[in-house]
Amino acid sequence: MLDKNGIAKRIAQEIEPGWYVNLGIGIPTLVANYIPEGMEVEFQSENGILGMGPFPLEGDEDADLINAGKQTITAMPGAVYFDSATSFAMIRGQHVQLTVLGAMEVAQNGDIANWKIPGKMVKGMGGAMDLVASAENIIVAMMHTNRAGESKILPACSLPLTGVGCVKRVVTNLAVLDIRGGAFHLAERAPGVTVEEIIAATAGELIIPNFVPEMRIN
Amino acid sequence: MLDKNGIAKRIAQEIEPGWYVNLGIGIPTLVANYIPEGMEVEFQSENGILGMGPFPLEGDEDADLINAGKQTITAMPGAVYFDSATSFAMIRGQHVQLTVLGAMEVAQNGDIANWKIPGKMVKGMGGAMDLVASAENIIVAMMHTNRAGESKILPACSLPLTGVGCVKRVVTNLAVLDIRGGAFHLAERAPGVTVEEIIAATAGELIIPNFVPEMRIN
Amino acid sequence: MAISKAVNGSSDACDGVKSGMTLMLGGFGLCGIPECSIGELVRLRVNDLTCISNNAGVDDFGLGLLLQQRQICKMISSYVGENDEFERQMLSGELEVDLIPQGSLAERCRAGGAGIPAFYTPAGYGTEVAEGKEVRDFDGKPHILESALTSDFAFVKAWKGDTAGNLIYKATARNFNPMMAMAGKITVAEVEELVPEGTLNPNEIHTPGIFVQRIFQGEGYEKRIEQRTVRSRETPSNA
Amino acid sequence: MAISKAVNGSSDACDGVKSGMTLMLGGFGLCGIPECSIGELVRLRVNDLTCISNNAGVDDFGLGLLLQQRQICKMISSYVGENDEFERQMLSGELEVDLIPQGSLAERCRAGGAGIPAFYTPAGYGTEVAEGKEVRDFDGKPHILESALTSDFAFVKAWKGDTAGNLIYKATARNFNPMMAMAGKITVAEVEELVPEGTLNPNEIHTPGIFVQRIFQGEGYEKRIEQRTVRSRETPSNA
Repeated sequence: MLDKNGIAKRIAQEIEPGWYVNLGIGIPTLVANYIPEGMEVEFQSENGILGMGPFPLEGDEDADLINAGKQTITAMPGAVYFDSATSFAMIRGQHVQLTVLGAMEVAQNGDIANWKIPGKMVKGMGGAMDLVASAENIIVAMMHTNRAGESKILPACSLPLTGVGCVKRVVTNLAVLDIRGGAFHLAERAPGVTVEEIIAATAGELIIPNFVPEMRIN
Repeated sequence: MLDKNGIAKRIAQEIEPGWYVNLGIGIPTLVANYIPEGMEVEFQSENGILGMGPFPLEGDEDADLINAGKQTITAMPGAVYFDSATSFAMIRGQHVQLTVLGAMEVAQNGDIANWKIPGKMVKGMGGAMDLVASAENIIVAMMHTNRAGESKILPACSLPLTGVGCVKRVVTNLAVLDIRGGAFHLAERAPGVTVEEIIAATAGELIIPNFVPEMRIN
Repeated sequence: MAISKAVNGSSDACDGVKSGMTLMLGGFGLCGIPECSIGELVRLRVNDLTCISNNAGVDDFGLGLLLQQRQICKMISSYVGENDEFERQMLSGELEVDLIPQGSLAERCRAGGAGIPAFYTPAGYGTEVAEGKEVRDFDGKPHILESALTSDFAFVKAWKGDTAGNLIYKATARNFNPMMAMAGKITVAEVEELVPEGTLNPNEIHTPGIFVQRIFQGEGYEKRIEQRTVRSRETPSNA
Repeated sequence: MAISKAVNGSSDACDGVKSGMTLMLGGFGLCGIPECSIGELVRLRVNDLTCISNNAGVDDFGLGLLLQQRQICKMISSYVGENDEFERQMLSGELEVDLIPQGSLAERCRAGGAGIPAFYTPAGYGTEVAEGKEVRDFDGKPHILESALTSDFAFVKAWKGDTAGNLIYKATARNFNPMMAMAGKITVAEVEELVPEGTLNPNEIHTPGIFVQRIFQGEGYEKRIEQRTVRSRETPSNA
């Protein structure tokens, strides 16, 4: 089973040289830590920076330089700042090659819900609706089940949607799942996790090939 | 009768402190020459400058600094450069208080034609259609008649329109005309010009008050 | 000569703000918010405000200060976490909230300033956000029609500004400020440093002065950090 | 690390340009035009091109060079005066011309780059430009629906650029370049000075490198002036 850093490590393997990548809040943010040194990749944060770098050294924090999670960050060489309209022009205009974001629920038709629990929690969608409606390549990073042990990999979302039919791949603590043809396809098992455990934790329709390889996490 | 500089001088009197003004090619460009020293007015040129200054001194021309008429210019203190989308955001968003432009024809309903003579001359509308569709306050600067002596102040435009019902005031070599209620209203005579001469040169419906003052041009 | 927009301070800058008005306020989280103008709005005790702002501050800073005083009746935002008082007022129905995708919010403000009454975007299609909105396919993909936003006043914060109203923002404190500056009927800019016209390089200005009606140099900026994340100086990291 | 977009020169930069393609070319008049890329397009002898450019150059410079060689079959522009060969080809029917209000042209390019398929504008209502287009009233004022423009290649010219593709334009040579950079499937930027990543101030960049696929340092810029207007050094003027 993977921890959050393990999920981030696995997702980092999906990233190709030359890609601009938008990382959401939470697990997705950790992905930046596992990009090989020297690989040409730039991270976009929708509040207005391309070329986001690591957290600043103690004492170097700048209140004017944050990411979309409101964390203090740094800028890499070649970075650029811009306004929110330009930022979403990049996103909506499909100039960003990969979006990684968290979710409360993912459905087998590719729907995603991650912004609202009616009557209980309403934080807002932030940039997530623009991201999922626009990106060609969306990976969801999340735990396979919620704290009550219920599956978040569902036949249909029960919560208000963030986007429809947009998620292509889900990486969880248990598995890599691809979404196509209205079903989840089990692509990889997390180290030490059995197919049976994944089946037990998955509520949506899950198609299992004859051989399910174990993830390779360095 | 006014010459082109006279028309520009008269229009300059219309400009109030604190206004941003867009001046078209030709006679309108001359208006900038007659703004009182120290008056807070800024000229916008739609190719991307606010705070346009006079022509450069000989030898100071910069190919990268021109106005919408492709003339070399200078920038005043407080000037700013921007792209064409931002420039027309200013215009369309009605942040510019006055537009002065030339015309081939003006009609008594406020229509204007200034971009095309079918089969003969097609230079294009440039920014004129955006300007006349957006501006609250449009003054046309032109000669009252064409080279053949025919009136350009008409019951209806014969040429393809640039904009509909948008012109509020026309300043010509002969007169100042206001447009309201579907007619031209004679507001001022050019120095030495009689009401009869203006009537003779005007094809559109012209309403003449009992007293028509002569323009005061300093 | 350039049109001077300089006023003495937040009090003059906020002259004319009335209860019931719609205000835009720049900033993302607490980054790039118009601290001094918000302070003045608290002092003015204006209420029934509709505030358009990406976020709603935290409980005791930013727009949270106006929420504490119950001065806001409606928020138009994209993300309002990090604020318990906000969540309480919203869930209890005291506060009306219109949540909008962040990119649509930015573009709607820009459209308001640019004289574009409406545009199509794919964001929000198939969700609550699309309810009651026109849907149209372009290239086989469904989009929804979103309308322009404008405001009676827009309050923005820049790093440097000149008396002609030209603004330069710093780093990610730019965020929503440029679009809101465009969309305010009266735009008030507060800056950390106000310089005479002609001091800023005209090639480096982010917001042209034409969009700004009043400008003043703010005082006592706190510039609070929401999530102070750092690397230890001892452990090297390639993160 | 940043993604390098640097290529050796105009030949590499134009690799893949084919006859029949749609191209965008930045510039206003002869100001800020991609001189080196235009030269390469002439050398490549590609034809049946649809060119989106505010103007069409003059007879012997800028896009006029492509018109001379009959490489262009269609122009999408706002103003095409100053070019006799252009007018001849247009009036004879050899060249198809789509004239668009300048603001609509700029906004349509931006929309193409920003993933906005269509928007409403008042420009052109009641004129030839509105023929065949949807008309809708907003706040009692009629607007027409305009669609986004994109291109196979966009050629832009900047003053300085870095290897990450970030661009800074100079003065009014900016004009259409930033929007066209956004709207090209492949955007080629030529710059007067190409510097290593990290050299430009990230706060002063006009076009973020994400919009640029290839960048090179141009050579032999002529930067021709269309209307050389000057004041005499002897006669003082307040003009």
